[in-house]
Amino acid sequence: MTTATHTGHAGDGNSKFLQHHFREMGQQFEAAKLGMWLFLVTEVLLFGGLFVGYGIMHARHPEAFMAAHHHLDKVMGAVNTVVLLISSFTMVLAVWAAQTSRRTLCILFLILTLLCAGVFLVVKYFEYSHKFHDGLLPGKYYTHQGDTVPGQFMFFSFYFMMTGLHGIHVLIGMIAILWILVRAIRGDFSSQYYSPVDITGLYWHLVDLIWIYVFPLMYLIS
Amino acid sequence: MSHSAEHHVTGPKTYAAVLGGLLLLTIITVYASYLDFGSMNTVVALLIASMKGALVALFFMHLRHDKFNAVIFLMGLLFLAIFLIWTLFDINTRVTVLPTNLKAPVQAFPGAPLNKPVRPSTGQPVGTPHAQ
Amino acid sequence: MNWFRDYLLPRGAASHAGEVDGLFMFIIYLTIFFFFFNGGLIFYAVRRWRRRSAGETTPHITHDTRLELVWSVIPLMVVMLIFFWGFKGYVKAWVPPNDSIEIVVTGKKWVWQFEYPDGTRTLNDLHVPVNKPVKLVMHSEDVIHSFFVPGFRLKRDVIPGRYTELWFTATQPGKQQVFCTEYCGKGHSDMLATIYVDTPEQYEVFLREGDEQVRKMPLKELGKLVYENKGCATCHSIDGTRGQGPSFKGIWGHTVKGADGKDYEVEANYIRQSILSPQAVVVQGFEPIMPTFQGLLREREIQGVIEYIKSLQ
Amino acid sequence: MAETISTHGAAGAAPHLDYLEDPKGLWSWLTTVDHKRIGLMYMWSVLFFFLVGGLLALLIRLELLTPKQTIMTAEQYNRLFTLHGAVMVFLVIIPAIPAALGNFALPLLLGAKDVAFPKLNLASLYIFWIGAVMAVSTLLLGGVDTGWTFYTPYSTSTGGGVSLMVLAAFVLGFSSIFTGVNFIATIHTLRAPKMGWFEMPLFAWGMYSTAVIQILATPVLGITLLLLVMERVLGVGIFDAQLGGDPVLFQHFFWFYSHPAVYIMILPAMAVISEVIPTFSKKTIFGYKAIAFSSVTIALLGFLVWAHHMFVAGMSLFAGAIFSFLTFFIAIPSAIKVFNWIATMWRGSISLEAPMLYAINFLLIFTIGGLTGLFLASLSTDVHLHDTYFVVSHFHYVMAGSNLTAFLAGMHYWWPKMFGRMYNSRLAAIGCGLVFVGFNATFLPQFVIGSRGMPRRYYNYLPQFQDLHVASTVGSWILAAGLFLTAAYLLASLRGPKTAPANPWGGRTLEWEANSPPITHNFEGQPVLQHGPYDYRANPAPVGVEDAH
Ligand code: HEA
Ligand code: HEA
Ligand code: HEC
Ligand code: CUA
Ligand SMILES: [Cu+2]
Repeated sequence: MTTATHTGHAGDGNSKFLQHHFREMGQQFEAAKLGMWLFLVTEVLLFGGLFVGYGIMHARHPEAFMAAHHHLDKVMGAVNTVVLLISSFTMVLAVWAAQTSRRTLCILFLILTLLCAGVFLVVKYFEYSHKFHDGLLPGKYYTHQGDTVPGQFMFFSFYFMMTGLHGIHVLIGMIAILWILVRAIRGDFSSQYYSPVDITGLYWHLVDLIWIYVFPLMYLIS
Repeated sequence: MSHSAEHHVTGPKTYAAVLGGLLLLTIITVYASYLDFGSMNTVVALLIASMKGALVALFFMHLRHDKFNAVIFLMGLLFLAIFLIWTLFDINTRVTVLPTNLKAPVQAFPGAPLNKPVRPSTGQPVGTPHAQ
Repeated sequence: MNWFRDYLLPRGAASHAGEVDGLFMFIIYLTIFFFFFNGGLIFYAVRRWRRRSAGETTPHITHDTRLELVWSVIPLMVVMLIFFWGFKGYVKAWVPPNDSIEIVVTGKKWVWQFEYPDGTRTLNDLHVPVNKPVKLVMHSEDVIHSFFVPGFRLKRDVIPGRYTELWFTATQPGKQQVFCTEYCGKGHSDMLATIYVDTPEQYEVFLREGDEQVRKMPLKELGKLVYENKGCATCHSIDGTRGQGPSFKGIWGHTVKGADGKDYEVEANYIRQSILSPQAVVVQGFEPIMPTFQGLLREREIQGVIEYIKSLQ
Repeated sequence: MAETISTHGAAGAAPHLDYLEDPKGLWSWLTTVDHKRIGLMYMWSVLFFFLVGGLLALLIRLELLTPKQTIMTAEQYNRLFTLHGAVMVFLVIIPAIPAALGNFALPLLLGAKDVAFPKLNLASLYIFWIGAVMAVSTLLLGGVDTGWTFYTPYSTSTGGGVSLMVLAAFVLGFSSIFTGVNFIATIHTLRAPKMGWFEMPLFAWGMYSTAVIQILATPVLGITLLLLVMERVLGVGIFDAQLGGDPVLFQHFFWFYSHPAVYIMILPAMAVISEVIPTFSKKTIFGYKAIAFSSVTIALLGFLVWAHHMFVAGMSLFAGAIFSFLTFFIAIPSAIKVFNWIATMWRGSISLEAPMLYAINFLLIFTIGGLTGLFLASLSTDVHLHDTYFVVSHFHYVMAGSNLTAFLAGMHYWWPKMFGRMYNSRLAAIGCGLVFVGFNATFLPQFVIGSRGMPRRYYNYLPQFQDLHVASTVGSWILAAGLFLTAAYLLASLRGPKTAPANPWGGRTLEWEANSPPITHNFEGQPVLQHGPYDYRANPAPVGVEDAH
């Protein structure tokens, strides 16, 4: 909407996506990217707080956390890790395709990324329903019977908070990718203008990056 | 800010190699979780995770060619580290005081199991059950 | 300038208070000095260089490294001085001597409970001997409270789940006010206690017979005081309305039905038993929630309660 | 006076309407992406909540007129000061200068047409409104009685709308983060051509440092508050001693944000003062680089010292010493700034217009407020003063006294630019005087109450404190009178004609090259810098205007 007022901008080799308050596309791209990175820093610190809490409580109740983590399914965790890594790969290829004006490839890779994200959530769904069934729930809803080491509920508090928050990020990422997909189909992107693909990619990689830490910390501690 | 003009375009081959590296590291970390490095277990796991993280950040997120944003990202990590280290600093140096006439320390805390050893750092019994 | 210190601070009554007061007064003077120094400079500048015509020009002075160093280094030295001074006072108040008397403090909404080495317990009144180190080992039963004695310049949080420690050597006989300084809800501002700093003789007597009040007061008044101060009033009314426990009005001499179905006459021994082992007889229709006051009330106080209940006809 | 190559309808060209009028209508305001309009809407919202918070404060003071009950019960009092603190911190002081004045002025000062992400900017405003509604609607759930610090385990065990209030603060955090992201990106990418980092007005340095804190600290507040809600809803146990958690851990989480947040409050204030003093001294700023770097230093150092709020929470001797030691270093950059400002006035041509009066007010009050921070940073004295009225007075001196006077200074400074109208400067001087007197009358006695030992958050107090409480309450009425007077003449000025010149104060920064009020896209063409921001040497060419197209 903001482009309408000063249509003159579009004339000088800059694309129609130049917003009125930028002088040229490079500047706009730079700003968008910087903005996204700043936002990613806030995400790192948001999750970071949870990691800090997890680390401190783990150090305080090592036996309980150790015992509790056996309830997690390493295989499912590993599968999800691989799925997310692959989705990151397809995402970066989508960016590459946009950078090199390969529209069809870009669309294809975006769809693949979405598929991977979907698989991730499905696996997560099975994991969750299994936990629900066993009463391995956070905090006061923990009803699992027959624990030998007390205090395991706290592990699951963190398990659900961390994977839950991560899951929400996956969902948001999927929405963003969907929107990029629509725009890619519309033919918005080219080597001249691809910053939305790029910054959505950044976001998606961060979601992957966080999982890279969640996986060993929750599934693999020993 | 004109250095933005040249965009480095990395090709699919590099990306595929990076993915290969990431998958390999995933296998290694799962494998390593079956080995016992004693107190170093978590360190090893985190080291491998950080290698993976670095691959993602440097290649997929193009930080290799983006010094400026790399600095910003590292700032985030730095301040997270400050948060963790400063907090641990207080928690780990807190002195434990117990009253000398404490008969059954564990009973001093409602909900604590009886006859369980007390963790000296917190005066808390080891592993507290959840309140039913 | 002692009057100024005495205006700002309560009289210091613990061994390390002087150190704290010295630093406090130093920073006060520092603050006053800089307020007038900066204020003076500003005032002077405004008077001297007030704009007189629109076209005035001013010199183009961008900076002066030497001057700027001066006003970085001077504050640096000042704050370092303050740091070490403050640290010194803090260390002094840190490690309790080995021969301190240990008293266990429990904070709960909204009372302070003290337990002496011999097992005596008091509520909201702490007796300590003068010139002897006293160590408080404190914990909370619910939320965080904080034990603050302005006269001693001391404060420490009282936390659920762990013990914290505080020690002092009182130097002046007399009373000290204790406040709760960590917000803990409705009764936060009424969570007060008094420290009685006793001479050695007074302290002896206290350990044996309880405090002044307990010894001298007429029984009935003592009973009323106990009723109001030791928490009876939270559950028992004196006007006949039913609270968490039965009202005291008019029960003397009557019979009550216990949960076991038997009848009991309310007389001195029954009341004593109700106070010391409340679960022995539970009045029908009430929950067995009354805590025992064993060790919390002295013999004379129990007699007082009995007299008081007797008077509530 | 700087001669402006201004924009006032250069010969012949159809004069552009100013941003207030173009386009008209409520809807155009609600959907605007113009940073000036968003800034104004933020400003009105902040002022509204300042009024709310201030009225609550007057009620607090009234209740404290006598010990025991004066006009309300203990429960009501506890809800009152919590709401006062939360409203003032989250709805007034954190957005006050960055989101309101900064949004309006920053792009103008940089010679930009807008902030980098205008839509994000609007989103931030809406998020602010949502958060504000949530915060205020806790009243319907019976209020919140935890204090603005939400310490566990009290906050996890008490009833009322704690979860909603906490979520409100969480939401408000996002609006703050968005502003921060926007400002950093704007300063990096949208400076006028030839404006190097050291040719930027100092206001931009202040905003930049503030934004760094907003980005690095606010997310931790977010996760803290989420953990608190989870603790309440699910009983996750991390802050609950009975379940093996650590209630004091919450304080680390909270202060990791909230200590840096106090610099979110003061850095923008310092940024405003750095603009006002050179303009009204008609002299270049003294020690530009020192002031710029000290802003950044304060922002970064601010992250290392948060545990000075926890000296008495069972911290070890060693940890206490380190945190105390680090805290003191923040005094140095602050001192540098104060003295550089005074040096700027030295040999200047000082004109005591309202903004300058407020700036002087700031200098005096901040000196007291900052120096009383030293009592609290020093270990042995903090043990005595922690959580007493001394702390209350300290933070009102820096938040209400310094930040809000700086906010008022900035408002008076840019008022003609915002609305194209001048206010009555005599009433402004009276208002400023009343605020100064009233403020000190309210809070000076509180230092004494505090050092004599009266704890804060006390509904009931010992009779010995009453005299000074009465003085403080009376002071708050004088303060209120000053502020109401200020509100009155400012509002009255809006009814007059738009006669303010483009550059009423003779400032040399770029915003004075735009019309008063500016046109929608700020400048006709792209201003290009030809001298530093505070260059008052005889008649330099101010700026050139390069028509970009
Ligand atoms: C705008 C907000 C703001 C600002 C700027 C500050 C600035 C400072 N604050 Fe303050 N503070 C608060 C807001 C703020 N504070 C709040 C809200 C609380 C309480 C929260 C709560 O519990 O609810 C608090 C509480 C608080 C505490 C905890 C007290 C306690 O609860 O026990 C401490 C302890 O160290 C402290 C210290 C400082 C210091 C050292 C500075 C320094 O930055 C000050 C530096 C400035 C100067 C030193 C003055 C200028 C210099 C000169 C004039 C030159 C001369 C100087 C020298 C010779 C040194 N503050
Ligand atoms: C920005 C922050 C800020 C501001 C400005 C104020 C302003 C004031 N505050 Fe407050 N206060 C806090 C932040 C702030 N406060 C915080 C964080 C707490 C701690 C809460 C807690 O313990 O949890 C607190 C606590 C607190 C207490 C302690 C309560 C207790 O511990 O029991 C007291 C007591 O006197 C008090 C008083 C006042 C007074 C008299 C003002 C006066 O300055 C108010 C004057 C304002 C007005 C009278 C309104 C007038 C406004 C207008 C007319 C509209 C404006 C329009 C224009 C000027 C154009 N405040
Ligand atoms: C937590 C609430 C509570 C407090 C505090 C409390 N009581 Fe009680 N009290 C009860 C309840 C409930 C009963 C009835 C059940 C029972 O007998 O145990 C009771 C019963 C009694 C009885 C027997 C009354 C009867 O009608 O037979 C006496 C006497 C008594 N309390 C005295 C005291 C005194 C004296 C104190 C204070 C020093 C006190 N109580 C404090 C709850 C309390
Ligand atoms: Cu107990 Cu406040
Ligand atoms: Cu602080």
